[in-house]
Amino acid sequence: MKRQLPIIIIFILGVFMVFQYHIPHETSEFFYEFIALDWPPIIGMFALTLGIISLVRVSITRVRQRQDNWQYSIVTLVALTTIMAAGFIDTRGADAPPVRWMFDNMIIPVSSTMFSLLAFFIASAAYRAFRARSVLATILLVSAVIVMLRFFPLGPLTDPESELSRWILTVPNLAAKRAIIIGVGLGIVSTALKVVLGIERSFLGRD
Amino acid sequence: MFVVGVVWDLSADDIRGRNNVLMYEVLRTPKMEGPFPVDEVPADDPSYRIFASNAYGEAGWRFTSGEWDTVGQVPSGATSLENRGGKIRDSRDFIPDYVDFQYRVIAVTAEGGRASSPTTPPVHSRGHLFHLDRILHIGFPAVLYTVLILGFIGAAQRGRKLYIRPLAGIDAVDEAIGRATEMNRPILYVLGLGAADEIATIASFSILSRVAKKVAEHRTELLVPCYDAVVMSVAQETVKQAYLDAGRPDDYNEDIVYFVTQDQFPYVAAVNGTMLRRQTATNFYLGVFYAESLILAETGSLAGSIQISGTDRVTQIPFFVVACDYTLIGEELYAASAYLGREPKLLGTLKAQDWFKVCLLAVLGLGVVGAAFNVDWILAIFRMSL
Amino acid sequence: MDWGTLIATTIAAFITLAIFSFLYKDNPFYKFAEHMAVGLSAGYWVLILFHNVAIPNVYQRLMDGQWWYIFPTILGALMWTRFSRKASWISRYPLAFYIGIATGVAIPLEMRAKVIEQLNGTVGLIEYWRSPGALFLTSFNNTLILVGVVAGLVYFFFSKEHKGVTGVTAKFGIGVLMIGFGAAFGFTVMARISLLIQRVQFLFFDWLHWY
Amino acid sequence: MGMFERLMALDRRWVYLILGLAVMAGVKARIIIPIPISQEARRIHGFVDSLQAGDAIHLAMDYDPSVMAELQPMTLAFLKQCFEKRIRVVVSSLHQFGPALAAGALDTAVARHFERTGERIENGVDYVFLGYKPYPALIILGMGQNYRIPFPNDYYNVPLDDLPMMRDIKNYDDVKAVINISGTSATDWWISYGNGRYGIPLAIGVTGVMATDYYPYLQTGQIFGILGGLEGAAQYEMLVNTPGPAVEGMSVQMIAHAIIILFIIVGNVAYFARRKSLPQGSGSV
Repeated sequence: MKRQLPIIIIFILGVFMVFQYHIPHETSEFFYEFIALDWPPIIGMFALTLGIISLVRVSITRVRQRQDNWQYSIVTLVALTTIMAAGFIDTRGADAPPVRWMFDNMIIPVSSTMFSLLAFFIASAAYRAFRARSVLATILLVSAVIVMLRFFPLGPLTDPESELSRWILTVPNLAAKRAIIIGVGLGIVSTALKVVLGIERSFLGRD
Repeated sequence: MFVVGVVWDLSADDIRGRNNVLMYEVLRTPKMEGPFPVDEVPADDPSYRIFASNAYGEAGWRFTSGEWDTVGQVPSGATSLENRGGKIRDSRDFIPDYVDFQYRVIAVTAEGGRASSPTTPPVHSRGHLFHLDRILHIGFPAVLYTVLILGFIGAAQRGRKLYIRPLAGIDAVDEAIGRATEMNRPILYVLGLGAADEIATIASFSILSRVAKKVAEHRTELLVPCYDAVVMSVAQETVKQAYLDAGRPDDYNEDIVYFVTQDQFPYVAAVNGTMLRRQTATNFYLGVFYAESLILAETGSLAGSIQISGTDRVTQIPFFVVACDYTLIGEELYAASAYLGREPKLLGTLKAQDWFKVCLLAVLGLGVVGAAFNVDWILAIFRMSL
Repeated sequence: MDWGTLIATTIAAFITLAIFSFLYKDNPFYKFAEHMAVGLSAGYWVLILFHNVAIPNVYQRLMDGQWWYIFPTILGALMWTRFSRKASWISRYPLAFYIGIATGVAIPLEMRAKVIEQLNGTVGLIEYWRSPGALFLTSFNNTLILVGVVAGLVYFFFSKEHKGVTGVTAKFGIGVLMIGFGAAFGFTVMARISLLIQRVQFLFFDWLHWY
Repeated sequence: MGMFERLMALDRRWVYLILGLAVMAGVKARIIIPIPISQEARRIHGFVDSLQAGDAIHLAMDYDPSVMAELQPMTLAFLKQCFEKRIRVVVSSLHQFGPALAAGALDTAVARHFERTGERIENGVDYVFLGYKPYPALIILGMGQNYRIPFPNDYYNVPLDDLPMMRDIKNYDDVKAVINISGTSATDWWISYGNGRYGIPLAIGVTGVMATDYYPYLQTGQIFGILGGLEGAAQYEMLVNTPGPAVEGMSVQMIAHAIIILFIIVGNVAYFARRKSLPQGSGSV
């Protein structure tokens, strides 16, 4: 009941969905359309609230126990309540003007700037860490520099028609990525198969 | 559901030749117009037919042979289109049973030129229970793969020895631990930003177990800063067990594995601080990594540590390769953990994957022969409409 | 420019600079901006889930008399048993429902897109040889791709030691992989710089109006 | 300490400063450099260009603010092309922080179109914004059966059946193609699930980090075009004749790339010079 039944449910649904792909019958289409594709977003909505609830719980604990940097957890909680209040007062929800305002002027600057820090980190790493320390690292660096040179009008080397960087992208890069994609694909399928067959069950938690 | 796969060869001017094909249009005859309400269908016109059933409602449709319906357009480079339809009588995508359809494909060029293919032989529409092409091309390989996985996991569980080749990064582990002992400096092990149920993290746990055991034997200091609370508790168990196995349970203390914070950049800042202050001799980065891979590897290389990294996030591999001494690329991370941990599930999967790849290579070889020498029956295998 | 916009862009600019200050070192401004963003985005997510899922997909459907939507709702609500130590096993049911469907659809479709189609495409490369008007250079490149794919697959082959023919092939394979990683690296540089350019464009043009 | 040691020991903040100043100077200078257009971008543009007014296309905007710098210019250039050709657009956003960005991009594109031509583009007639639902993979499959399964209402909570534009749009069969602009693995799902199960023609606009990974799908025909990062955005801006932030950014990219290549070279020269000067086998480099 605690463990066996969920695994049986996964098995039945998983096998059904695999067969459904191969047997396009009306009845199987009906189940596919009106249950398999219709219900999960609703379950997802509840599942996703878990993360938010635990964020609130962690923040509150931090403030209560006066852990390191507990003051910042207050900032998190205040921000959370403010935007939720703004969104729930207005019937437009996430599209309410104050919510859009906070999104445009507070969420966007933080997340886009946070990622732009990486420009500095990559420059610093280029200077201090990217070394041709082995044959493989050298191949990688040479290929990277050629690709980076595509911005410069350096004659035949970077000419758009016979560009060397384009050759790298569409020949060796394609081959490399295809080998990786096939591996990733087999990995995804094998994990999914193990889940459906009940071999892999760590996601159900321990007990 | 009605599905007709229309498959064609690329136009001589698509991608090659003058390279000016913009798209392909797929046409179908007889042209179907409708749906009309049943009482509006003229009784004396034979081109109209009424379809009715209890389950799907009723409607009238007009069929004009010799005229064409456009069933779809696809961009240049494509060589197939699925003409899909349903059995609901009054829906625009209705396709009745027992009608002969013919198709033709038109290549449209940038200059507005239209070149038509010959018309196909008629296709008879009829309900099928099985999608045969899918069963052959997808169902069959999937079943084969399942059998391989089950077989090898079973074999591994029964204790059969399954060979996995040694990996360079793994051989370096012992050496790197030895070096730290000599220099009397600590070892840093970073499990990455993944949750405890991600495969890369699980693989990292079994490598950590091996590293911790060696460390305990050498009596070197180990540091494991964690990003996720669940990962931390699993890592604690792993390290504790490893110290026990090494026969030095007294050397274990709760501060070896510790929680830092669950914010990406502050976490990295803290780990960087540890590297520089403690002058770690060896750094392991094994697990799921995102943008922080670069910052960690750079700082470690600055501090002069030996670095062993591995992740299945392909985008981060270049940074590890150029800044670390050894890198486990993608699946190598899983292989490394199977190699060290001998966990049947992982080992069996890896083996099955290898053998399935052998099958793929064999099929590929067959295809290449077929394509090179124009062997029709082989090429027919590769012409599929899924 | 009106006052409202000025205040808004000034706040955004202040936050931008606060994050940039992390480059010098970790500091309270950075921490403040970061924690604020965590709270705001979590709240925004709640609003999106409530107004874009709970209302249209659940509440309105139930109100319209589509009573059967009570089943997924109950199933979903069982997720919340996670917070009780005793009843948390109940949350496995909705999880099992979702995982069963998601993995079930994944098996054939991933097999198709990532394995079978890739194999098919590789054979297609060789078919090009015989097509009318085939260019020598393209044929050559296509053959190179085929060899690269095979070598790459051999490199990720764990059942055989990299010695002899396997060793040579695997060496070639890792070389091809490295060229691919190099290309990714080059593009990553562009990606990261792009983000910085946009922030500087924001500070100069939108905030300071310094064209 | 020799020159190379001093070079190696340079504080990272100097490197940050050099890059920062270079990018600032580049942005300020606003130089426009010629941009060669790749085949992958031309094919997307050509395909959309060959559609008739009134045809529909699906634009999937699956990205969040952290990568908007690269992707928002693509979206705007693409929307401009569609609005000008009077192609109807179905917009979805399967990233939880995407809807506000998508709504913002639509508002901007509509306003710009009005400024340029005086024509009004109307929500519900010329475009529809569906919004967000969790579990992107299953949503992509759901929309392939019927847009109304996952999205009974649009983002503004109007039932889809009440929108004039959706009257003749049931599922992917009624749109000519899906253009996925994404900074996440949503692209993989569009390929495996959208193209894989429903055979919908698919083109992608992705971040520079992701761009190189999708070339194999281009060769198999699973996708028919790629726009990679800011470069792809700049190419599309050129194709629709509205040079914008992406085109301006390309000259800055050139400067920044020169600096980074220089950093790599100097760093490696210093590394090898120092390694030579150290006794063999000391290994602590």
